Amino acid sequence: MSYEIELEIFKGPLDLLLHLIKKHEMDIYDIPIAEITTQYLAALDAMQSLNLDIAGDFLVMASTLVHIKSRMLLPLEPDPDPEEDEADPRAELVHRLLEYQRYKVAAVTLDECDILGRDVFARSCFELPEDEKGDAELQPVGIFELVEALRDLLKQSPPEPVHEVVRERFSVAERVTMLLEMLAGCQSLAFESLVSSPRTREELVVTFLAMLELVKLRMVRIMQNQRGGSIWLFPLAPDPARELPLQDETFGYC
Amino acid sequence: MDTAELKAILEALLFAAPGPVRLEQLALAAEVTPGQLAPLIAELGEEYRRTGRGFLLVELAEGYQLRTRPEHAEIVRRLHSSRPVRMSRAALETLAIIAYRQPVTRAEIDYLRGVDSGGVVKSLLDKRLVRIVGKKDIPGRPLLYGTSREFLEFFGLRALSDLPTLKEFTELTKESESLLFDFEAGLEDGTP
Amino acid sequence: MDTAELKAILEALLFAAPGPVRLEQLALAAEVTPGQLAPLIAELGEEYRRTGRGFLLVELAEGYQLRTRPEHAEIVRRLHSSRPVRMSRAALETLAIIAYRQPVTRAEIDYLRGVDSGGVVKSLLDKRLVRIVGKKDIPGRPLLYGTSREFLEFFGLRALSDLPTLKEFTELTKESESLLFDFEAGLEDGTP
Repeated sequence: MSYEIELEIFKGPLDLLLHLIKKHEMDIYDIPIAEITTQYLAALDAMQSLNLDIAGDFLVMASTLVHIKSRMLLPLEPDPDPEEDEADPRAELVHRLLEYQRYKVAAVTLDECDILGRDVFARSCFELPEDEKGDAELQPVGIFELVEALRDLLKQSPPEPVHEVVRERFSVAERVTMLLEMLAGCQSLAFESLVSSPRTREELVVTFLAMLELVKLRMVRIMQNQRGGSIWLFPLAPDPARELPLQDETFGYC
Repeated sequence: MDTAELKAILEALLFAAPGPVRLEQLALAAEVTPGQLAPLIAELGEEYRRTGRGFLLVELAEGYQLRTRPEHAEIVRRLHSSRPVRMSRAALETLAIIAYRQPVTRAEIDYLRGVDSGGVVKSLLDKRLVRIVGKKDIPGRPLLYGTSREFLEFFGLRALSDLPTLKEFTELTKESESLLFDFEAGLEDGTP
Repeated sequence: MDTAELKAILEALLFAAPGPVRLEQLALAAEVTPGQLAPLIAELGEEYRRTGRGFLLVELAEGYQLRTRPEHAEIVRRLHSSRPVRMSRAALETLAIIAYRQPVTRAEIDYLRGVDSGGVVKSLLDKRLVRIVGKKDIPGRPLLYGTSREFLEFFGLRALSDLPTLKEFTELTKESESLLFDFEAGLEDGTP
């Protein structure tokens, strides 16, 4: 019975094998592979009868054992390469078992440390508020936390895709036509006077673009007396050769 | 248990307590009666005052607590302000989006996070973890953000290609997350 | 500033710090040179040990911290009314492999343990005891894992070089058997 209960604590096939080898006092360098295979499979049976979920890893090891066993049964073939030692089919398994034992013992050594929160306690200071401002040095963060932050973000249902459709109230082409009309009867115009009040950002931008287009088309010259001062528009004589139908496409605003 | 040992225990309890502790609680933990402990608390408090230790034992409405001396306030504050700060959740999220979606615009970051990220992006730019890598060829020509060389240094990466892909992560987290720890008093409580 | 006052300040700083503090930070806050402070830290640590105080001054993770004595663990826990932090054997084994073989891939861990370790690695990442340190330059570029600063803090180590030497085994030792027996017995009565 105790044997069956022990089964629950095996952390994996290597663990179980180590246990079986010790229990039956086998020589690790000369494991009786037939016997250990029988023992191992019996252990798996016992686990199954206890309705323990046998992880695939245990089954992989079972097939490894059977494979080694079959290789040991084969007559030794004449070595094609005498330089190379005929490897014992068990060699890798022995190596793995010894290596695993190292880390099992290392795990115990770690467990013997004075663990924070178990053996020793530090002051339970409350966390200082997170600080965005200032040039304070940042604590190191692992890349894992970065990815976890992204994953969490992506897990939350993404916000409803909202497509904001703004009705276009001003077109550059319309504004160019309007500017030409306004300039037709005067010597010069201040840029400010072209924009209705109260100004909207959109109207301001479109008017500005219209002005630049007129400059490009050599229909207007602009002047500024000082930095930050008013921009003045002066109409120029239209060049008939360059006259084009004024559409948005003409300017590349689509 | 002798008095010296009981005093050491009392000190340990007050030291590790997350807040003021009542006499009864202390006695219960130390497995002595409150009557045995009360004079020791007074003695310990007197000792701290007399020998000029780094902290005092104060009695508050809710119990006893160790506290640094008022005259050391400025020095303690100096230590706190010089300590590296933890990156905020918002900063981490924003940085993650920039790292994985670069080059990316503010609008895209805001959309993914569902909140305005202007302040956070600014702060990441100030900390040089993020840099402006260009302008997007769409109306308005918004700025494009990407990570910096300092970003790689901060996370100990050789190159951006060292960033784990989300797929690699999904594989890691797919496993049943069994209870591997009892972490009631773990890193969280012990060392914030 | 005289030595006694500087010691009191040092104690106040260590007492009020939310985690291990580096010598330079302590010196900066106290407005003295690290050279002036270092001998005082040693003296203070020695004093704590000698006079049987409630806490010890330990050097870990490139800094200094006050911590309660291991012999008071149970009493302090009683006050916190928390169960002790326990790590499962799977977690400890995985941590040992990562600590000693770092940087190491998931495939190497799985091979050494003989079982799939994805869930355990994820949990260790969550607890910040383990971190991703890059990708291995082999086909598939698998992630490489290593231990974190929190790992050192958690186990009370100054540096990775403080880890006990990994024992080399040429046989299945009686020593390991008895060690493991005690260990497993301990686990059985502890784990829920």
